[in-house]
Amino acid sequence: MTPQTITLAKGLNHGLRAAMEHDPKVIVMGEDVGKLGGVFRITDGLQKDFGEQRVLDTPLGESGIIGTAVGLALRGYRPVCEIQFDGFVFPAFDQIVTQLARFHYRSQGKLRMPVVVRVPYGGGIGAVEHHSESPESYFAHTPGLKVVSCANAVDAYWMIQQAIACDDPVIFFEPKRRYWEKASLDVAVAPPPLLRSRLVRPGGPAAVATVVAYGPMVRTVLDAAAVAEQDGTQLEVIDLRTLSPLDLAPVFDSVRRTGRLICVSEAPGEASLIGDLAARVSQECFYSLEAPVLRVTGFDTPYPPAKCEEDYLPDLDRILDAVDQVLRY
Amino acid sequence: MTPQTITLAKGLNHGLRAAMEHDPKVIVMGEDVGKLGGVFRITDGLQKDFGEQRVLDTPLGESGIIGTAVGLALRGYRPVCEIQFDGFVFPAFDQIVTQLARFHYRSQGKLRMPVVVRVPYGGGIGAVEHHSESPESYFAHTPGLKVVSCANAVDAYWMIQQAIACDDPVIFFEPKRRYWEKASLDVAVAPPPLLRSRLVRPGGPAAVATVVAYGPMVRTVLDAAAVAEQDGTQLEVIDLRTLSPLDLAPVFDSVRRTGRLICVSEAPGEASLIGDLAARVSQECFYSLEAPVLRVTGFDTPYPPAKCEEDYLPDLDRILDAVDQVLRY
Amino acid sequence: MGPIVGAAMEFDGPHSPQQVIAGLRATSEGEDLVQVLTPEGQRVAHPQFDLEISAAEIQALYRDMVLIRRADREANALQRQGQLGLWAPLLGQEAAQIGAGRAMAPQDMAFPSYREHGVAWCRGVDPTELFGIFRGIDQGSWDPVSTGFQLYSIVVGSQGLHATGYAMGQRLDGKIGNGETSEATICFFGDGASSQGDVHEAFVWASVYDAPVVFFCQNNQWAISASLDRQTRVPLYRRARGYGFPGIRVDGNDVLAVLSVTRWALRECRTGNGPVLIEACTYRMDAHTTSDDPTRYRLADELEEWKLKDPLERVRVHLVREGLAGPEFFDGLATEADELARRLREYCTSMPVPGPERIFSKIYAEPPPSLAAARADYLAYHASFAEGEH
Amino acid sequence: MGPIVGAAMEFDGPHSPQQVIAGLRATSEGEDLVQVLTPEGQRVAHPQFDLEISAAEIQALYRDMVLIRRADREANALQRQGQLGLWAPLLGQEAAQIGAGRAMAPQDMAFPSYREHGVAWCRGVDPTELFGIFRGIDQGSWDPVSTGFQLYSIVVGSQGLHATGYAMGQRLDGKIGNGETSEATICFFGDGASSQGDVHEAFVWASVYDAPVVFFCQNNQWAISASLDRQTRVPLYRRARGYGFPGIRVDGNDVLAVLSVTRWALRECRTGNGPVLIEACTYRMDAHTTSDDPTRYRLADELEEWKLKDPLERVRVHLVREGLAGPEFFDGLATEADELARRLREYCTSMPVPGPERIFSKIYAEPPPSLAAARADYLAYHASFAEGEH
Ligand SMILES: Cc1ncc(C[n+]2csc(CCOP(=O)(O)OP(=O)(O)O)c2C)c(N)n1
Ligand SMILES: Cc1ncc(C[n+]2csc(CCOP(=O)(O)OP(=O)(O)O)c2C)c(N)n1
Ligand SMILES: [Mg+2]
Ligand SMILES: [Mg+2]
Repeated sequence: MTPQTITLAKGLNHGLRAAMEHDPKVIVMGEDVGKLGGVFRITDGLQKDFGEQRVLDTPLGESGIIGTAVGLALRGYRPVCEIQFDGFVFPAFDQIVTQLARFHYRSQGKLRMPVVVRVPYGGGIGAVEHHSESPESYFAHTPGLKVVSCANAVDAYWMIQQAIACDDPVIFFEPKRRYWEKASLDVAVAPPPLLRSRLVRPGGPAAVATVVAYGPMVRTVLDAAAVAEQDGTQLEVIDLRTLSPLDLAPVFDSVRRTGRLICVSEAPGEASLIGDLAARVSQECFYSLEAPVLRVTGFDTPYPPAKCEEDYLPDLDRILDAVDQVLRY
Repeated sequence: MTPQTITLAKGLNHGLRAAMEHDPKVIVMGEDVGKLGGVFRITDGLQKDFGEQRVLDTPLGESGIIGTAVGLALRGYRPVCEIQFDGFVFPAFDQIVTQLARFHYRSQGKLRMPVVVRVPYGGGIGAVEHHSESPESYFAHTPGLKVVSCANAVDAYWMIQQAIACDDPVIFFEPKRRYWEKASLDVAVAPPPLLRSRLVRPGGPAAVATVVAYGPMVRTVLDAAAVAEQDGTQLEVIDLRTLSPLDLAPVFDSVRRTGRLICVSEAPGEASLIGDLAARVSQECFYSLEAPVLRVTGFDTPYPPAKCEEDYLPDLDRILDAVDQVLRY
Repeated sequence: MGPIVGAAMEFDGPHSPQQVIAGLRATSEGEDLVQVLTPEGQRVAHPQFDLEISAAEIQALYRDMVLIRRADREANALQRQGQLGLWAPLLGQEAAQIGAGRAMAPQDMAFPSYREHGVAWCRGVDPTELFGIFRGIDQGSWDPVSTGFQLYSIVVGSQGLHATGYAMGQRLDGKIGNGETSEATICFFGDGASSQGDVHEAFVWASVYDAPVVFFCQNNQWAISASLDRQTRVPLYRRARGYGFPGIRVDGNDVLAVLSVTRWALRECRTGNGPVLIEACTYRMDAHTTSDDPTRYRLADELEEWKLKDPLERVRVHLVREGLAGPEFFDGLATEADELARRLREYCTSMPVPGPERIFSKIYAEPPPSLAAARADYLAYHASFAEGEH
Repeated sequence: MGPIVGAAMEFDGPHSPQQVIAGLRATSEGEDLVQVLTPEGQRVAHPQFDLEISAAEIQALYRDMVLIRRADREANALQRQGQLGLWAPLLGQEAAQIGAGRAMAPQDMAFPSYREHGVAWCRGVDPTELFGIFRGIDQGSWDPVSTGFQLYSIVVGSQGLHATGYAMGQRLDGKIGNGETSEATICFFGDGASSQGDVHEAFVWASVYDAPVVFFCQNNQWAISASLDRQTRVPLYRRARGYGFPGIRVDGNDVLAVLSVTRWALRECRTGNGPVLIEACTYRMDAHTTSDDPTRYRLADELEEWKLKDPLERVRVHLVREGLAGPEFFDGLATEADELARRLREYCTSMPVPGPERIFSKIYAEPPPSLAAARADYLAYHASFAEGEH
């Protein structure tokens, strides 16, 4: 097959389709995922092709969605649940944190929870309250879950399939503002494993700083790196991909070479996974760091009204400003 | 009045009583808080003295407790909600994170949410699943909330009153394994403000490392510091008291003197508030740190069965081991 | 299968999903629906909910509905023109909202979801005050205290508990059982919301604490693309009985019936007999929001059917046929509606853009110093662009 | 106030909290309660739930109840002796649990809360297998798949949705409507749990997906210190009707009635007529758990009253009076109970203590390397003590 150029949304859609074709136990469930194909059309056409028994339009209740998915998993199914928007994952928080994350441990391996919870997340789409949240740290702080985020169409296609194939619960964060960004997908090229970070922009020997990001911010960081290069500054960029557990080996490796690290995330920085990451790098690369690890994040404030989001979200300027800062050390 | 020796549990009980006497709008609500006085007897005697209109035994549902408290706050009340155990705060997570934390911002100051959510937390009491959790980081990661934890009877008495007097929502973490530890309370001595960390063991010029802890771990750290002193190692100990926002000035100050920091917390370290703290100190004290910031935390695993909790919980040995490690740099 | 008989059992069928769906369809017009004005504009008697009402009062209700429909259509158009980021249309639900809103006394409190523009209107919240949310400049700009109309609530079902808590407070304050000066609360939510755990807990708390709250469910037949059978097998008003309080079903497109039933329900609450559940059967005639495309999930036929039950048209016909209003009334109203639309359009294009300081504004009643520091840092950084530092 | 009359309203009072509480008390013995064996040991006829049952079968049910009560008392004593960290007594609820457990077919699945020791017994889960949880060495050691009995669920109400999802799976698998080989699910929860949002969502999902699940509510009158009126105004079985499925109330201290009603309910589910709600009225005769002190919140009188309705005694009287069992049966059973108690005591004191590696065990089906590293680090640290490094 020749490579196709597809959007991140279509990458997910094709990935879901492939997973459903591959395994009849895979079912899709959530609000409006059937006829409508989801508010973002990620499940477009799936109910038509796989039927109402495999693509379930559920009642309106997130706890109900996750709680019944747990039951279906106990029955041998592999549910893929859609949470319509990031801000609506909280009614399901109890079922995710105290149940989904715990069954395997509670039963000491006798039960498995191959459940994927898809969460379109992040801001930048001009939405009303509760539609632009970045709740990934809540889940990264929860043992028993795996938490990942794709940043481009190719990863979207593969990672959703890998998440579904995984016998553990995976919280799958989708950068909704990137749904319509395109990439060339060649299905003949094997993907890296799910729980791996990736160096997406090697800086070579000239690299003076490492920048780590995930999900929606990867694009922003790559753009910043391109601008920095024009100014003669080489940055090395790592896409985390897995948010819990973190895969830090590539980060340590890069920081040992560049001596500087900037971590970028939309979410508030306080008690965040980015804070933990910065702490671990500060510890692990103590003698290599030539400057403190800087973080460029959302503020420790509620996500603001849409007309303020440009100011809220880390952007090219704030990232380049942080680059300037670390280089001043 | 002469100082009294009281337990942490009684400190809370007296503090609640004082707050209820002081302001008729203060009401107490939760499961079993009335006749029973709460499973830990923190609200003992309050219903008897203030009546069923001010101490409400609620139906069994944490979302209902917090959601109706929000409504009562809109009506001018100051509800103090008890969550029976840490592990049962999750059904209320949506109401806390998307509602309680947001009303003030949403209304741009037109509405206030003077609600206190009391959460007995942490392990070490030999309990069954869901009764030994340390969920504080979830709340510290949530803008709009204030998160505090008391570590002794005196703070318990004052902090609960300060939290109730505060016009913002406060998540109040109570170290349940310390409920029965005593201290001498002199009500004539004015307390520090609510949102302040405190140097609870100054190390003097000989101090070689700073140790930061909060809630149940403060006692453990103080014990460790006493042992270390016998071995000739002076430690400086800070009780965070406020978990969000963090009050780091005393920490920076101490670390600039000692050059070393160890952070101690029962909770899993991944994406935790302690990670963020370590990152911020690593950044702020970059040139003062003679060793990387080390963290002694619970593991990134579900809280284990009670017979394993001694191995799970940070203890004297693990703290002293970390002291040895930082001193080796 | 008919009802199951058994001394100890409560069940009135039907059982199979097919029957159930048929049952639902049937009951949206069935006998158990309170109606006092037919779709054809005919007044009909009702044993309990008859309503004495003057021509002027009917005119006023009609005026409310015409104006709020016009505001709604204008807002929808403004969204299409890029002036609003989003709009959640109320089209078709005017009678449910105006009837309920006008049943409220000044001292009552309403807890809306995100579509209650008609109730807002009745509470004196100008449509322009709703625009901030949909333009993305605020999250609700009106004063909930002086209007007795809380801010919109977007997390579906969450407001049920707030309303219940507020009503518990009304009772604690001794504000019920004092005749017409008593207070009550009314909570608006949708058919979809009925499935949320929070709505159940609201029913439990309200019944256990005898809270003076009317749960007003606008069953507009859809929750985005989910038809009613995704939420229930049987009509929603029947839920109430399982908690020991009355549930009642009203033709939500009959503004007189809604007014009468809601007045009764609020009065029940005022006298201490709360809570009460009202299911107002209506129809969402437009998309869920301007982002939605209903052609993907429902047939045009359905809309055509509901057009015959339009909430405005039946009142117009009634006013004309009974000679309760003449052309000057209708002409005047048309002018007033045009004027309103013009005012909204103008306002919308002149709305202020918040600056970066808005991000840090009023997060806490007692803001911690760390926040002030973050604010100062960011504003300095921001200003450095203006100064051309970057 | 009597029932409110109105064509469009569903409500059967009573209204004031006083009346409500009186109502609740009254209905726990009222006409609507299915009973086929009185507290005095008399068989009574029932139009729908009569049960043909042999002497041997009654003996077997009695044996189950005697043995599980003995196990329960022994466990309680073991807790007092420090051998268990906690125990949640089932005393008084034997009939509800044995009746329901014995109604299940081998292919059915049970979702318990934390007190279903009697159901566990019926599913072949030995009491010793429950001890791990209460001694703090595991979180449920039995095999949920081979026993058809899921692990205990401590977060109140959470298991309702798991049961519903599992039952949805049974339907998706085509396992209903095939006669006696069909499958069904049964979910146990308490009166307190009925207030949780998750239980409501379970009712919604189960009814919308026609899930073959029996919701079995053991109303033991208390949720720790909260009496039933903290959760509801009216009997809980009435909730079901509001979702369009049958709700039925059974004397939970009458093992025959529970067996009969639960069999019927499971059969309804097997044939595709699920879900069904059963409220079994019973009484928690002991403390909530060994940590609880019920004297703080309830009067001794209440217990005395319920002792007259003891679930075991009525069967014993029946067996004796009707000559269905002789002294050798009762003597044999007493010996068997003693033997069981001895075995439990012995087992308890010989239970293994988990090592530190247990902390890291089986968190993921596919454990990430970081976890293995953390485990290795900690075990090395731990071993260093043994080696006297510290
Ligand atoms: C907790 C939550 N989940 C999902 C959504 C997304 N959402 C917004 S409106 C809606 C449907 C609501 O339906 P209904 O309650 O019938 O109200 P209607 O929109 O018809 O007025 C959904 C699913 C939300 N806002 N909140
Ligand atoms: C979500 C949650 N909240 C609180 C608790 C603490 N708790 C344990 S049992 C219980 C009462 C349960 O009552 P009920 O459902 O009637 O069951 P019973 O104990 O009477 O069998 C409570 C409040 C819990 N386990 N889970
Ligand atoms: Mg609707
Ligand atoms: Mg109970």
